[in-house]
Amino acid sequence: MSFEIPIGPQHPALKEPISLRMTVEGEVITGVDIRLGYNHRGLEKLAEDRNWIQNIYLTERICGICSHSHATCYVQGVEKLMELAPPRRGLYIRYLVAELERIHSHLLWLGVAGHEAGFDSFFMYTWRDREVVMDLLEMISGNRVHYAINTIGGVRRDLDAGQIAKILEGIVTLRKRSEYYFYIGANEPSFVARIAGVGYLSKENAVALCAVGPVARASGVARDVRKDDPWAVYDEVDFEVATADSCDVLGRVVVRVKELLESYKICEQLLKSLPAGDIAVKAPRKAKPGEVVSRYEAPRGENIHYIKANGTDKPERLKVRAPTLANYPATVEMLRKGFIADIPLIFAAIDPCICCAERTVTLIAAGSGEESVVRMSDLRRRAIARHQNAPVKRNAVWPL
Amino acid sequence: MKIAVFLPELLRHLFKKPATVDYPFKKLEVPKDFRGTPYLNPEMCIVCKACERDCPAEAIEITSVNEAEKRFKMIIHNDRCIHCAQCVDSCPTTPKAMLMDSLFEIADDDRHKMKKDWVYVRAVLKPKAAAPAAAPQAAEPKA
Amino acid sequence: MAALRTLLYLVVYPGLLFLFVYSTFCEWFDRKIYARLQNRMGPTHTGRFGLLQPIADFVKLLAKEDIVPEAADKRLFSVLPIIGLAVVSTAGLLLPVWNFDLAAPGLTSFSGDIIVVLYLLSLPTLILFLAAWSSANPFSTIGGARVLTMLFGYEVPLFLAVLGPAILADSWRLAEIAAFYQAKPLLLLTNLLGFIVAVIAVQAKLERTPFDIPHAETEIVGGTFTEYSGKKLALFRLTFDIEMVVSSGLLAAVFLGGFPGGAFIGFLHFVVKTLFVIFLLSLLRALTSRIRVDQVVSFAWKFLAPLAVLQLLVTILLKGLLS
Amino acid sequence: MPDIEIVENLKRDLGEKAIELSNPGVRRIFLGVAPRDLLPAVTLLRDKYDCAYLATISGLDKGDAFELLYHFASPAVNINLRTEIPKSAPSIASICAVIPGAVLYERELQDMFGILVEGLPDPRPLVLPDDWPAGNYPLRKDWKFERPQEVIPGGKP
Repeated sequence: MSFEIPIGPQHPALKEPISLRMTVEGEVITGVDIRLGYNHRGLEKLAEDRNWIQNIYLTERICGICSHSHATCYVQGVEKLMELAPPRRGLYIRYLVAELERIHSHLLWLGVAGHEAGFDSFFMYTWRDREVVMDLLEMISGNRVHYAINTIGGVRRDLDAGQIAKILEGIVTLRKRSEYYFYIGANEPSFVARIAGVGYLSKENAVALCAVGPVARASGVARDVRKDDPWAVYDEVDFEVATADSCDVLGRVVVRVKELLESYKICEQLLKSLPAGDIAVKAPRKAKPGEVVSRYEAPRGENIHYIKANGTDKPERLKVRAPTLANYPATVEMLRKGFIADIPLIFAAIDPCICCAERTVTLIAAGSGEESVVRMSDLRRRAIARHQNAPVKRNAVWPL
Repeated sequence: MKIAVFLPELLRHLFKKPATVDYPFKKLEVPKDFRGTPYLNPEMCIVCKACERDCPAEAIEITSVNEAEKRFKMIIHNDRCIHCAQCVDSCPTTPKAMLMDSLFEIADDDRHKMKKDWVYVRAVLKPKAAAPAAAPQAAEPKA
Repeated sequence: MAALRTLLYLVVYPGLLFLFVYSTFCEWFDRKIYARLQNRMGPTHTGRFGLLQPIADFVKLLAKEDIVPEAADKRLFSVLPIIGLAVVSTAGLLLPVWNFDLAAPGLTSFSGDIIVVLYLLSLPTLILFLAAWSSANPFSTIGGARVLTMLFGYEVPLFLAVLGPAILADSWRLAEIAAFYQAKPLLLLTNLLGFIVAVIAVQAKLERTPFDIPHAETEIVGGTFTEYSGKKLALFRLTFDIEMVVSSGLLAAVFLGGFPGGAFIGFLHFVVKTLFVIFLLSLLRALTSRIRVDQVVSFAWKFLAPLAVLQLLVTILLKGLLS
Repeated sequence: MPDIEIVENLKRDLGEKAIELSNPGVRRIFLGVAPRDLLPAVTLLRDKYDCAYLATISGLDKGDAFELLYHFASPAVNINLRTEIPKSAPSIASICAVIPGAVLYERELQDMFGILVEGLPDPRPLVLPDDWPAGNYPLRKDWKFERPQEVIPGGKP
């Protein structure tokens, strides 16, 4: 018996709205269809009528988990456009926060993977220890989620000796715990039974479907912008690109944990050789006409921003490509021939950040606070109009 | 393959104190430079409107109440504020006219109650050296 | 007078009211242990130590809107939760902790009652399947199919494991089995393997991690319960709580030497032993991640069933030695 | 391979086809081709320059024309392939046959700019709502969003 089950737009396995239509034959998936567009905020259009400073915070809000990655990607592009050279200390702090963010994102992901597999104890423990890095980030930047530490030309907050000591101390704890979770994740039989061999993505497919980040690296494609295109501090620190050859969810767990350990290494190196000096230079309000492509290795994969300036204090065009969007074609491939029970795990294994991937359509061009209000009234108006124009069809087919 | 690898860790925690905090009955301290809610120190504001221009959420609104008296009104829409503290960074005076406190429990069931406004006379700052003691007579704060 | 006593027996003790109170307490215990194992607090604020939290949850669900889907088989959909509750409560009456007389088999303690308890504990699974099927929802349908698939996995090992001690005691009556082991407590140790198999099988029967496959929320939303809400969901949850009490009571009676010492001491034995079994169940829940339904069946037949057969073999050999 | 060498190679391989070839930053190469040369150029990049990874496609409304930027990346360099199509006849060939992973970006282009991507295996709308009015393409510069009056729920003005 073949029938369709909807995973999303609202589903307990999804933390954000996306629609996956699964055609299943018993427990086996035979067809997958992805539908986006439930979480669009029109950021690219909105960015065109915000000035360079405001856009830092706008890009930061593309994502809640890798907020720093988008802001950094944007800021380093704008710095190139404005021909600014941020001070070394500022850069070190910026990429220190970036690596701390990678740590928090990967720990979060470990917990989510545990939760999707029904391994709630693992979830609770990883998230408990993630609090350590969240507290560090809060101490450095003043906020747990949207750090807002970037500014054009450097960073906004300096580190003092006490903070550096606290960070180093936190990293020691975290490293011990991460190694322990690696041991658990690779040895707990019921967990391994769920993730080994699940969501297979061959190396050829990973290349052809342009997969990025840990998904590509778990398939043996050593694609990491920090190594391929080293910028700022990444050619001064010593780290390795974590890869795995198992091409399954287990491989993605392994890659992420290895990356955690590499990140601890990078953080320690950055802190040890933290140069003295200023943390920021003053930025002009306007940028000369020009274009720049800015790349950044976010926790989920490569982030790419294309920024074009036209000489005013606002960008002509800001194109954002978040890593999750690049991984969708690969996800469809991975889900095929899997079990229903594997859907949440495979989907979670790309570490989906749906609000990252969907940012383009403009329904509302308003400040963040107004959006919900406008959207509510707008939706209500449209719902009424739609109801009047078209009577609701019973058993209507999904309109695609 | 081992069996029950998580067991020692779980049993170890059975009689330990929980890691979670009994919020809202007990509260954690926020760090020193926590970005809470913005507020205005009207004695220092020179109405340059840098904060209004740079606010990403358009949460700051400065209007003129009385042109002749140089009386202005600032409204901070806390319902829109995204707590980025860019207004503090943009503020050109020393000490800053825009500041952040450490309040984080500012939720309300009415958006109107989340607005804060100040009516004040524009501060006239002396040259930079004397800035800290600037123009106390000009201020007339009103919450 | 006899009628009144029967009524009290059915409604108050050890009938519905007692089972309700004790099963909510057991749910609290399970939740608290589970939380503490995970370094959390668990229920804290409703009643002392959050003891009233399960009751509060129950009352909350009772007050919620009760929706019957249009496409569902309405009569079946509505009546199944009540049948489920009735079935497990009936099974609760058969436990040899109350109102039994070793010498004279009565209404609730008779030769063969162990089979009846096992049968009554199997029924909720079928009721769950019917409930899922009658809700006409793709998630429920998948959940229902999983319920039945799992039933084929764990039912045989459970029966084999529970019947082993009965063979050794040479009786099909729970009270007599318990009395046999109270007389020879050392023999309990020979059933250790069967006890482990039975605990795992009961975990599967109660659909708790690693066997919470029929209602795995990250896969198929609510699974069997997707369309249930309000009172009906409350009754189903109560059914599962009571099933947990009854099956841990059954395990305690068969494997842990029953509940000796008259009404009061026996009751204490009952509480301590069921809580011990529930603690093991909680530990198992915290220890594992959910496995796939095909893995359940293969695990049950590759490991549980052979182990149960091994236990049976040991029991039979032992019986030959003893006689 | 240093940037200069890649630029030289590209110049030799593409010859006349390369309208624009610049190297504004470290590991950044901008390459312009005419729309009809797009597919051969993409194939060349994939096969000879190890650029099987398409990061994204950026569209840009330049008033009377659309500029499309195909951001490729190899382990050594980031090549941005630029092509321009007139706004009056916005249509471009799909590169999905060469790079299967391009499908989502091309669908996004269709939604956002109203560019017809020919030969797309799956041309359904990707991100816009189902009842989005036809002929509205949000990222075109002439598409303006009228910001509605803020209304706070709760009755007060």
